[in-house]
Amino acid sequence: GEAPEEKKPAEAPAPEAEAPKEAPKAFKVGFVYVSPVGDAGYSYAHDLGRKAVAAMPGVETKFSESVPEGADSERVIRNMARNGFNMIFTTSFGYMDPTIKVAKEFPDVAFMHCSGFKKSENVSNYFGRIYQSRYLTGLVAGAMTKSNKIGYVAAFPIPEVIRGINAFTIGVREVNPEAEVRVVWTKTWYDPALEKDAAKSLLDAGCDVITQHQDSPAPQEAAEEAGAYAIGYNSDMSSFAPKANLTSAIWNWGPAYVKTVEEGMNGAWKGDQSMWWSMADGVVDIAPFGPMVPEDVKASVLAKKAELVAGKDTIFAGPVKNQKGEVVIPEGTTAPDADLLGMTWFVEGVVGTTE
Amino acid sequence: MTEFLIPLFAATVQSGTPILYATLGEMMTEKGGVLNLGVEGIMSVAALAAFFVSMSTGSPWLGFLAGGVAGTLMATLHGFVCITCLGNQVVSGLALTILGVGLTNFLGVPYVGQSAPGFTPFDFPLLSSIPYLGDIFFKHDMLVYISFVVPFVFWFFFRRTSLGLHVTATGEMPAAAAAVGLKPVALRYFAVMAGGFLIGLGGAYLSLAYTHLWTNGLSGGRGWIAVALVIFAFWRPGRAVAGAYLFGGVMAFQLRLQAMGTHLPSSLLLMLPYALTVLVLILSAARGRRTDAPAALGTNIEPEG
Amino acid sequence: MLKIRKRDEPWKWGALVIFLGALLFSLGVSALLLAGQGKDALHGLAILWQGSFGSYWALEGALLKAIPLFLCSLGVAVAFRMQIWNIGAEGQFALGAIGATWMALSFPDLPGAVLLPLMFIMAFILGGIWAVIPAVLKLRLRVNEIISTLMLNYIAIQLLDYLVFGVWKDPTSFGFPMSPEFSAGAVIGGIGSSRVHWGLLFSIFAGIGLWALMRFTRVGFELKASGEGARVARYAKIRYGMLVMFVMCLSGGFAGWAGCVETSAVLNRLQPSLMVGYGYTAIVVAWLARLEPLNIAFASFLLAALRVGVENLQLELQIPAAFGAIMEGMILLTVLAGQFFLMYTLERVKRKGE
Amino acid sequence: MAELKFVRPARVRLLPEGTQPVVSLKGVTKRFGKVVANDSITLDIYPGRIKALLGENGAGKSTMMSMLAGRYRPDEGTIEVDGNPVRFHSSKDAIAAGIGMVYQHFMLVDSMTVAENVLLGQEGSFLVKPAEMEGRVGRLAEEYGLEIDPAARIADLSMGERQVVEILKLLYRESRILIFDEPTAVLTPEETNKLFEALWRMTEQGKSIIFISHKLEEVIALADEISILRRGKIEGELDPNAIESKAELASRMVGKEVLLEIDRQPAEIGDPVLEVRGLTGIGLSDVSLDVHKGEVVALVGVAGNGQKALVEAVTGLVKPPLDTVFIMGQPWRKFFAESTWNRSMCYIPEDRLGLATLRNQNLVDNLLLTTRKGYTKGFLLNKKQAEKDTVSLIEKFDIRPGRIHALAWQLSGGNLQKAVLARELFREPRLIVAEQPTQGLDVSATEEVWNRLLAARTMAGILLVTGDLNEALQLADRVAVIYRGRILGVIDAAAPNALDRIGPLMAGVLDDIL
Ligand SMILES: Nc1ncnc2c1ncn2[C@@H]1O[C@H](COP(=O)(O)OP(=O)(O)OP(=O)(O)O)[C@@H](O)[C@H]1O
Ligand SMILES: Nc1ncnc2c1ncn2[C@@H]1O[C@H](COP(=O)(O)OP(=O)(O)OP(=O)(O)O)[C@@H](O)[C@H]1O
Ligand SMILES: [Mg+2]
Ligand SMILES: [Mg+2]
Repeated sequence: GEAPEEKKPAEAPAPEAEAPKEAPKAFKVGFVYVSPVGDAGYSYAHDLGRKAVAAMPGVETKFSESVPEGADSERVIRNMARNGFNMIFTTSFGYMDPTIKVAKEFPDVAFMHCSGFKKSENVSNYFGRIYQSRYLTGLVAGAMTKSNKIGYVAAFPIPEVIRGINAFTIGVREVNPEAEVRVVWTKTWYDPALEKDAAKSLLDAGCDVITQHQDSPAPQEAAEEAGAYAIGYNSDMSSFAPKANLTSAIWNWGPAYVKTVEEGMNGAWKGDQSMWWSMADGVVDIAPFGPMVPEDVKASVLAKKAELVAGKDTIFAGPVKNQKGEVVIPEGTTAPDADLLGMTWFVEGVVGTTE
Repeated sequence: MTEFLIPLFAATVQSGTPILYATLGEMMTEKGGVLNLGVEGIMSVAALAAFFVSMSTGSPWLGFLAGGVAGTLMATLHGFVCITCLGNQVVSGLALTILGVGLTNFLGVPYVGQSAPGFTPFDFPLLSSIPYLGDIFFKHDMLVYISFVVPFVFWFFFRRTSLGLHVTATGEMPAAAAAVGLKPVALRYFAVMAGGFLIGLGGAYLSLAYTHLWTNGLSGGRGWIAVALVIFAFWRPGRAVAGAYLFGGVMAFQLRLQAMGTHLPSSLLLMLPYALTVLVLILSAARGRRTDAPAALGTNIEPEG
Repeated sequence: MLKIRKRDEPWKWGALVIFLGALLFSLGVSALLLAGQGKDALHGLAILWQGSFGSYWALEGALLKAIPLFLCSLGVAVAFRMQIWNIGAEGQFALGAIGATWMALSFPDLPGAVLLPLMFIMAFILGGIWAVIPAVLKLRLRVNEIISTLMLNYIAIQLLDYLVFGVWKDPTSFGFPMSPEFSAGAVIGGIGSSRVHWGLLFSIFAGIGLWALMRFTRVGFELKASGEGARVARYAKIRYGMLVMFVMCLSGGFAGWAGCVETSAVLNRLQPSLMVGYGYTAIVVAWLARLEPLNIAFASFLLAALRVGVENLQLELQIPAAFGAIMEGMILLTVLAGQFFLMYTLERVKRKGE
Repeated sequence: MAELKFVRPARVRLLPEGTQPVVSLKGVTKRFGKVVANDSITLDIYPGRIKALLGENGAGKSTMMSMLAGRYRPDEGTIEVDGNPVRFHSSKDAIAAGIGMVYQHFMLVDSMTVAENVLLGQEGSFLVKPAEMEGRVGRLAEEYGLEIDPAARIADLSMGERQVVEILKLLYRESRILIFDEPTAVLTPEETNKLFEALWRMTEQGKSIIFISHKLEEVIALADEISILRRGKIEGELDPNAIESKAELASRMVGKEVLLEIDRQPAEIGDPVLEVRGLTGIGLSDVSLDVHKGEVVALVGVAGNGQKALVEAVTGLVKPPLDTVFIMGQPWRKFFAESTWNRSMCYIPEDRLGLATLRNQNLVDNLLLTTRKGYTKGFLLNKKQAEKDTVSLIEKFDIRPGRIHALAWQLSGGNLQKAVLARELFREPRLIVAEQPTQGLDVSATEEVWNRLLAARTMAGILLVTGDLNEALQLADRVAVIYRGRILGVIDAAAPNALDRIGPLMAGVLDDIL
């Protein structure tokens, strides 16, 4: 609904036959979202990236929102490919198989799949190392907690979420080895009331900092009402809980999307790649700190951030122990990306189960 | 133990409240003989209407009312299709859910993330200082307190007012109501609209008290639970309270169990509220015999010559 | 003055006329909504048509989407015929998918000719069991089936989650919740070079089978008779309890088959995104089609086509996805309201002495 | 043969010259689609008198009265109350005009109490108090000498009690014109007598009564004037004093000669087809009863004394204790386990539309309901053959309308009963259990049903459960009287004092104890 009006020719795709005669054809980029863009969450963050792309000259963008993963997404993606889109971003994990399938039928179209692990001739996958932001927010949380209990309202027990919880916990324990992170799974991406309840249950259990992985700002609100602190996700959530919000782990897809589309336009785009963009690429970040965060905390977190921006990522550097206290990442090694991508265990300091 | 239980029960009351409003609303509708499966859609639209009015007028009370009115309007649509046009009640309700959720997502986009004045918890004078009970029941927002009264009003309405008797008669045997000069069609509209109002209040609770922010998908399946709980409650308000709190309580309980650090898989925990609802139903159905379903529930009134 | 009069016989072409009228009405309102959004309404409708029926691709997409809807609706309809309110097709669908996956993962090396039947059988059994539970609860403990089937839906989805997040998680999926990809023998292939798979043929046969069962067999008759109530059934010495179990099993089995077809032919593995609400939509389809198998085929295709068309509309005009839901809701409500004219007419009455 | 008599308190009152009618129908016509249910009816109702309305099934009696009661609106013609034309838009208007009706099928809300039903729509205030309502209704009942517990739920009441509730509804509304549509069809003789007394009391207070019944002796005993309706038209008004016999009344009603005497030749008695031996439990105590091929055994008693339980046990709806019921010589369990569709037992229940037939299905499906096993080949059902048989049964039993695709609910009561009978006799039963087989049927239909049942004796034994003693005496060889779950006596119907002995037994009075 809020999408800016696109340039007019977008309305009706010109039949292939007439195309060469007309003005240089725009480079068409399609985006497929799993939820409505209006949700201020995950898809919204991608759509901000799309808008940055739409502002490029000679580029035309379109999106489909609320596309269920599975069979429906396959049809939507294929429909885009058939309608002459040059590059298609499929932004949810469940689009992985459909993207690969459709890509096989349309070798001339460039596909970018987000958050999965498969790739092919004309499919590259990408994601952002949001865990870096999580780690930084963990540093903040660890410094701010007094009860040494921090609540994490978690969505689904998938590696992406687990990795975030682990990085966050590592951050917390780095500044506060006594603190623990309690996890409540809601098995939802978006159910504000339930997520608020989950946050409350954590607050009742004694947590005084709440963070979350869902799109809704409801947990922030719960923290605000309880006089506790909160750390947001996806975008800067401070407006929802001005007194509680310490900072947020945020996505910033614009720069990377613009760069990728540029590559696509000048023929430099390559398939079969895996990109895991980091803070150095500007894709992930943390939002400005709330006023309650002391200067020294800010300073030390920003120092860590500077390291990350410079490309120095030692978050999962050994020794890292699991919940049972067994060393999983030995001293002197850093977990390879493949391990991080498939992470299904919690680090020490997390209270909860990955099942 | 009380550290765990009191917040749990307090949370139970809160998460049970929207379900309670909706359950009573659906019960009101069904007492008049009309099945309304559109609760989910009505709640969504009402939540948006409540939010919008509260935001634009600055008055949460007006918002609350607007939620009820929006619920009434949606329910009236259902009434028109089923009562006047004799359409199938099941399909009409399902269609209403599709329409309602669609409308909400469509119209609500501009307000996502905005906040509106809502209701906040306060300690109810005197009562909140009762040990235990005060903490459980009397440290909530105004809408929760109102929800304590509604079941009594509901019960009183059906037992102690003539209009309540008329609605009951319409739900049981419209022909009998017509034979004594009542207007079953009008009474059914009344039940559907009044029920819609209550369901709408449940929706308003979500956007004005549960959260103060607008986001899509607020009803999150609670409408369906309400439909199920009416059957669970055997069409009696007392049992509706029990059902709504049971469901809300188990939901709150499993979240708390996780927060305490249990090792049970979350899938199994999330099954709990649903499994327990069936279990309690089995236990109570095995004992009681009367179910009190309105005899004419789901059947339309055919016009006579 | 106008008077409502019941028709002596239902209006013969009424259903069609009303359906078209309702469609026209809803399209009109949708066009207004589009215009309200600042879009070219007529162009929008053209795109909708194009996306629903206007091309081979569109028809193919609609057909594919109609298959699970059709099977689920058949299942729902057979239970509704007997006035057993099974609204648990969603859960039974999930159990069918689980059953199929179970076989596919247990015997990956079997050839398709053996494995696929196994999968279908297990899908039917598990879907059936999931539906027989409420039947038993209803018969033995008088638990209302609406509530038990509804609750079992939620439980089924959690069960599916539990499996794909746990024991069946693909070790190569980097921890993502999905089963390993099925072996070639467990996948229902496409018909020729098209994307329409053999599940279509299976559905057609299943539909014909059910239609024949309801129409030509004694069980079909007993089912219809029992639909008038358990008392009549007892009077006629129909074994009501057995029949309820049989019907629920059949009902759940069909939904289970839908789950099997969808997992095997479309996803090629079990994953949570399988659940998109076909079981609920099936209730609407079944009722709209008045529980008749042939009508169900049409209704599922039309609804699927509408949904596919709306996707096209959304992409071309960049309108919110919710627009489709609004259209669907409106069409359903107007069709329903129009049913009035199937059974009744308005006639002008002249009164003497007026 | 013994005839039932109603003791009439006063002679027929003559209508004083110049009395104005309270209600008049002037040229009233009502159509349902193509059916003309009422065809320019003109009729006057006078105060303080009982008018009986007679007519065959489907003649249009209920329709006419429903218009008076405001339920239907006339297509043509006018209704005048006290000489003023009125138009009723709903029952409310009719009630306001002082017209009240007790419908053929009671219009009571089962889940509500007597008081709530009586006061429904007349509570008087928005707030109601159950105790106060019950008090009001209790006083009203007392005033008219009617016995009822105002706090009882309708669902727990007998038919007679429900009738009382309906009457109280009218009395409470101070109706001047009370319409009773076949009020006695579901009543026992005792309850009927009570009803008549109440009706006479009401006329004494100046109320007008319209009384519809198919039982001619009741009409003769009760009415001050009689109107006959045939095919929607008023055929004539009769003076009850001038009526010589029931037969005359019947022939005026039907429009042709009616015998009213059924010719009951004794049939050859064969082997026992039903033996009940010391059945105890399910509400019965030590019930023993035999029915042989070729005989009719009537089971009579005031409703609610165990007839239902016995019938359900015999017909397989309820499981009786072991070794108490034998059908065609076989123990119950064995019989029902091996029971075939034909040459077996058949049951003609009281509830024709709800139990014996499929309300929304056509005649073919209704034939198949109990005969389906006879049309089964493998899994398949031979519908073609069933259709053929339906056609011939329709012809043989003269069931109207004569279309096989007519739905059960569209049939009139008499035709529906004929259809049930046709189907059940088609099964060539060896044992027939017939429950109130002529309830609500007009004289000619009743006669036909009786004849069919008697004819069936050549192949079967018949257990006839009835509340109508006249019917029992007309058909039965032996009459068993049931009281509080016990059979108090079995009386030979041909015995001269049969009727005098049955009455006391029904009330639980045993001769031999006396
Ligand atoms: N919110 C509530 N909390 C606690 N008790 C309640 C609540 N609402 C109603 N009740 C109690 O429940 C009773 C109503 O319950 P129920 O629905 O079983 O009544 P009923 O069956 O309609 O009436 P009756 O008991 O007369 O048959 C009331 O007596 C009231 O005291
Ligand atoms: N609601 C209706 N719709 C269509 N036809 C009707 C309706 N009610 C009655 N009829 C028809 O009108 C005619 C008169 O019916 P009515 O019920 O008045 O007869 P009746 O004299 O009361 O018969 P009975 O003695 O069997 O009660 C019948 O042919 C009947 O089939
Ligand atoms: Mg009670
Ligand atoms: Mg009648």
